[in-house]
Amino acid sequence: MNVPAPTPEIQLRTSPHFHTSRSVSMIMRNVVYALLPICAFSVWLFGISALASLAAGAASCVLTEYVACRMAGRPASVGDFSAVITGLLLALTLPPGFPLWMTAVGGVIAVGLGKMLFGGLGFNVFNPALVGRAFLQAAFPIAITTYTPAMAVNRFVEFIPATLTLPFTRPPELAEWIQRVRVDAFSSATPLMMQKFDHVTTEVLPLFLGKVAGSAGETSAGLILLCGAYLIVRKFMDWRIPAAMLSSAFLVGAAFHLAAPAQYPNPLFVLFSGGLMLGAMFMATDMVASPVTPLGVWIYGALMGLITVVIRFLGGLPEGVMYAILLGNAVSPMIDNLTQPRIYGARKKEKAKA
Amino acid sequence: MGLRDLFGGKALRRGVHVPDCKDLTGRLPIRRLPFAPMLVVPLSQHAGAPAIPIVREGQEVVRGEPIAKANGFVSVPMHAPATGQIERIAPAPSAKGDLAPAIYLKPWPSASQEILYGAPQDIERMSPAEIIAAVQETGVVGLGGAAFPTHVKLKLPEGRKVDTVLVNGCECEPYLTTDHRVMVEQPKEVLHGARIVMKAIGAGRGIIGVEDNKMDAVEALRTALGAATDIAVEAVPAKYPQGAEKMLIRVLLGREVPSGGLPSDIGVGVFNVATLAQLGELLPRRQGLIERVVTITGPALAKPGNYLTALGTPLRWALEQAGCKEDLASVILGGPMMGPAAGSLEVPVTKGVTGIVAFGRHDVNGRPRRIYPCIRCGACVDACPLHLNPSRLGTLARKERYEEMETDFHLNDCFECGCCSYVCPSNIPLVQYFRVSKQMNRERKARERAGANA
Amino acid sequence: MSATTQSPKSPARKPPATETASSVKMIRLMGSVSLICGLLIVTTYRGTLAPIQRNQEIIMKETVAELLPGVERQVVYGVQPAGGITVLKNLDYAGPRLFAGYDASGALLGVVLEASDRGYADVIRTMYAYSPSKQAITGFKVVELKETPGLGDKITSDPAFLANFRHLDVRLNADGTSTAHPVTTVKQGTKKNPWEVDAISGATISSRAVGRALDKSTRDLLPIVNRHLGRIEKGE
Amino acid sequence: MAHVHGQELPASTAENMEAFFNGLWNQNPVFVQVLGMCPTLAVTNSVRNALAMGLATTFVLVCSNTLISMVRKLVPKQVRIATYILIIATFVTIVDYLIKAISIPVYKALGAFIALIVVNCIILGRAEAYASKNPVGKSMLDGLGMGLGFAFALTCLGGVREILGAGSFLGIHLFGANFQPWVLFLLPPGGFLTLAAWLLIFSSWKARPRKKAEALEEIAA
Amino acid sequence: MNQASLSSIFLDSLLINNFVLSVFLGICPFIGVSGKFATAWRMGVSVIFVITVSSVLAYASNLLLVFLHAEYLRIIMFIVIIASTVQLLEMFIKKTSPVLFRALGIYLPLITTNCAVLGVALFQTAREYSFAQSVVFAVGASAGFALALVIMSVIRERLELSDVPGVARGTALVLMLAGILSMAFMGFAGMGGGA
Repeated sequence: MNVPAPTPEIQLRTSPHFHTSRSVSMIMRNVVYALLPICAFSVWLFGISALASLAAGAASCVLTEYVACRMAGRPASVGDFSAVITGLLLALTLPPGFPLWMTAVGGVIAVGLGKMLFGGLGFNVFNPALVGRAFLQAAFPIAITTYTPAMAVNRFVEFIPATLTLPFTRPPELAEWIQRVRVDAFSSATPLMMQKFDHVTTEVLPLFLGKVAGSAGETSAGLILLCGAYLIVRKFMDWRIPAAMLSSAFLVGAAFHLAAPAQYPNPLFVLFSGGLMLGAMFMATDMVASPVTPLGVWIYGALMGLITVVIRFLGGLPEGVMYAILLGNAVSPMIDNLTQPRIYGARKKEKAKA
Repeated sequence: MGLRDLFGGKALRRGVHVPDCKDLTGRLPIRRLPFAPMLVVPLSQHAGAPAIPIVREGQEVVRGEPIAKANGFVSVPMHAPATGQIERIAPAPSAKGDLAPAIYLKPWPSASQEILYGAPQDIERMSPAEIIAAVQETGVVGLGGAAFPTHVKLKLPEGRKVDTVLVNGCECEPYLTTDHRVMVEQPKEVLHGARIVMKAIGAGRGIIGVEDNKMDAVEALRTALGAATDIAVEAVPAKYPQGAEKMLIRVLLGREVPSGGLPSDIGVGVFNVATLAQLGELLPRRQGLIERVVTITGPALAKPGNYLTALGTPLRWALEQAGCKEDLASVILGGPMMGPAAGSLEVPVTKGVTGIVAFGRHDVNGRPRRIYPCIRCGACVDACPLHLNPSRLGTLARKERYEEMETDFHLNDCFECGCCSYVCPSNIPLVQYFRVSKQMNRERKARERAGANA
Repeated sequence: MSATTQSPKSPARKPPATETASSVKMIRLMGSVSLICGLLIVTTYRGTLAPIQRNQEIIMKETVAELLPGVERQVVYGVQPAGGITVLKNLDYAGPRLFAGYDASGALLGVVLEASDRGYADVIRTMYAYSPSKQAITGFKVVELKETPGLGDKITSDPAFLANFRHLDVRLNADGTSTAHPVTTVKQGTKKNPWEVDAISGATISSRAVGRALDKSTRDLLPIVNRHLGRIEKGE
Repeated sequence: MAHVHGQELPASTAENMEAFFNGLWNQNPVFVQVLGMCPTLAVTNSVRNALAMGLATTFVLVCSNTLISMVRKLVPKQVRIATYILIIATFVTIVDYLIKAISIPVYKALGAFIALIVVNCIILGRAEAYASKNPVGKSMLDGLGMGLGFAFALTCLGGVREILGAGSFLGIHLFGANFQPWVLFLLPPGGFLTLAAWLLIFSSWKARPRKKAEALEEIAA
Repeated sequence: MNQASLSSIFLDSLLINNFVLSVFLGICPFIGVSGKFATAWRMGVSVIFVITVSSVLAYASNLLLVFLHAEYLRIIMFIVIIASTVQLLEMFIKKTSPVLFRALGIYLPLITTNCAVLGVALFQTAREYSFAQSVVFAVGASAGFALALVIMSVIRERLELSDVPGVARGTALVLMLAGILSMAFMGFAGMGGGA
């Protein structure tokens, strides 16, 4: 603006002169807070291997972001916590004994390919953590489907053997080790695998409490709900996305179950098993990669719930949350474009024209 | 949208809850601000053509005497805010930041400052056309901030009908308590003004909308109203920007002003309470508008209050009278959400100034906050009272795609309420982007027109 | 560019006489180009026919030899829609084929058959050796697959999985119309009967596809093999 | 290329060399012109397939360029494209049968992509842009250069994908038995990502001298 | 004769073995035309149109070739059919629907060099699909192409507003996106397969 120089004692700013106390880094910091209990629980379940994995994920993401910023000549954006979130989420979606070098590769891909390539914070088309995980799933399909039982003996003093695999080498077979450390009643097969391949449906309560096998952070649906609720109550998260995704998964699951009760598990199992809860609460809600329009958000969530259940029930894989969210991210710009809100006072004719 | 808003009832669905900061002055009665040693009366204090001075330099004027005449229909006259001598007619700094012609009036310190009235007139016997002419004569404009000549609003185009007059007593901007005090202290004048307006415009009913953080004003109005049924007083939950007329119409009547249209398109006329109070007071005795209530407040002042201020009082004087502290950093004309920052303390108080908010160094963040890229959190979309998509508009503006903003994303509907900038966690100055974008579009169109004509 | 051809941008100026001339020329030219092309193709086709067939035969023979160790002579039968069989001269045959293998003394070692079913990504094509004397599958090979490398393609390499086919019971039922037990794929480590296939964990879908393919093929073809066993043993 | 110009070669040889190297490097069909993406992505999951596809394409390019250049003065403009497509399709059919005769496994691995050489824009592009305007010898060399450039690019891709995806090069295992293959690189996403990475490397390599020049200009200004 | 059911052929060609993201056909138009949504969807519709028609014609002509024992002319035959289909369709649309022609007109000639069209013809022949299977396959594959194209175009429009680093702009970015999309589509693998 072309204004004559203000008198020296007063400052010129443009309205509004008020601003909320919320900032990007505050939102991100709170997401990290909400993730911490989930991280702690996974360490309790799976021991130091999970801790190492979380550290590796966070460190590789932050480092990649730092290096990428340096290369692109931008101000370092490490301080906004978003890379930490990506790293933690990545580690939480991996099996507890996942080799650390692979986790680090996932972190580099997540931030490098999933985020910085598109211009960094605010521009990523897909959830970076899931880009990293999808890469790992396609690159190392065996390692990423090798699960270990929870509550193994010595888990706080002994690493899961696969964790410390040397870079670029194959992780060792775990069958023997699992036999040795397994505590009774703790299987190394995830509830979804048992359902898919052996048609054994796990009860809802253990799923809710989370003392089952699975990816490091996805096991306890109850805890994730609680942590998600914290973010919702403090309004750091759009409650509509998890609501839409979970209810659509529940309804589609119920429809399948009613059609063929013997073949498809009950909808509560669908809701509480696998990564659905973690995905719906912490990954589908990635603000950057989800629509902003009020109607779009519902469509987006519902679509992801649907795809999740369809992949789980009809596809070849036991779990589909990751793919559902990535596909949701892919179409979210389109949803956004198609659901621009009717503006105040817009005439119908104008709307048709637009 | 929060869960609460789903069940909010008669309230604004979008918008934001801002800290209202009204406790500083909300309970302080209106007091008179002493005359400044020099009053600067700009000729353009209203929307429309500037008034034409009818006084010479050196001429002596009496308080209330016309000193400038209206230049056409969309214009109003000016009246001398004090008894004294015209020093000169020269450019003076204006709130916009540029210089605009103004009449410099030096009040006589020893004058009695009696007000010059015209011959009293009986509103009851006047026709709507006569009332409209009389309203123009008083020089009253929208005192809620827009400063749009009131008589223009009263004059409806052929074939248009207004059934309801809404009286805007929301005053949703933080800090401001002008309207609040006017309603508490002058409820009778407000009602009188409302009836005048209803008669002039031909509306059968009036509704006064007051936010529920001013229940004493609601009580005062209801008491003054007594058993009369032509006007209703409604309390609405406080939320910014409920005081914007489009918002108030929807909240109270459930109607929407068409995009690019006026309230009269849907049979509604909206008037600010302070405007009506002035009308109710001035019109019967044919007096001109010479002073207005201004909330002079802010953390940088020792004696914040609601001051009846002579038009043309420079900010510096007003702030000094209100006990300005040493470390003044920023002065805002109007409320902090929409009001511009004053570029100079020589800027005078005009008819559209509702408040003067002063911040000290410690109240303003010393260094500017870091602007992050839009993280598409959608807070602005949920806050925009017009259901625009500020997030998309902002990213488009960043890439200088101004035309698309207007054609595809309704940029011109934005009335710059500031909700989006307020909630943005990335600190993106969205409103500023939009102002620039609108300006760019105007310039582009002007160029195109020039090109077409050439 | 020849003098008679015109730029398409100025057709109006083209004299009509030249146009006919150029059309004739165009047709003549296209004709001769087509002729040359046709000639080239037919020559190649003729020239490569023999090597292609030889290649295919070599691959088939190698596969049969792999599945039936010690084989010296092979005869290929084609299964006719009605259920009869004929000796094929070359491998080009629309119906199912039987590859009979004989040792140095001329005794029948076994019959190699084809089986395929849809796997995870695409159709999995396999061949297996059937021993009429043992009434069992004695060898197995995946001929074509596009399964996920590292997971589904374990069916070509996983030793425990391939061990299933060293002796897989596919004996016929009493009246010889079908197999006595269907070949079924079971979860890894739960194989109880000799006609069950122990799946590979992590490659369950591909393992199951193999089981289904074998089951279908054995049901359909083994009764035919058995019916014509006499002829096959003699290699006629 | 600069050093070719620098040598004392007869004019025609220099020109021929330029026609050859142009396709191989400066105007590399994959890395620079970004043409022929489909086979580039589809058959490069092993070096063997990449080489086979590269050579098959080279064969078709050389033959069709030669023949088209031979008939270029006879073909009327109206049927130009049709004639070219006919000639290209002929050589594609021939190469299809030849590969089948040489190696069935390679034929199976390349699948429909041999036939799809017909619609590879590189070939029609060279026919239209070069062979229809230049003498036989140069057209042949251009075809050879472009073809080998294509083969080179495919091998670059195939190399990365096979080494990372299977730990081998041309089927020879490079690392110990403990190497963890990155299966992704054998799968479709690996194709996209590898090619993108190569393009990134190429474009940043090409941008470097320009950046330097810009920096110098800035200093000067 | 191929045994696959129509629905599994459709799903397979639409999502699981998506022509662009998994089979790598039609990559050039995918990269070239995916910059704007408005052009992308028109191109998508045109491709669905052309592929379906040419698939039917290719099916018929293949029957003829098999009858004549002239399979070696298959490639030439198909390419001729596709080129003439595109020409005829262009003329037909121009005559019957000027509106449609204005929308799709300029995309039709481009399709001749779209290898997805030839790919459909070749695949349906190689897999020995019946007539109905061929048509379903053609519709599924072309719709898959259109789907990928449209998704990509909207994403690219969004990226126009972002700060993509200079080196990565252009083809490399599209390929990276395609790689991620391709990973996402891997989730559909095994659908309709062995249950």
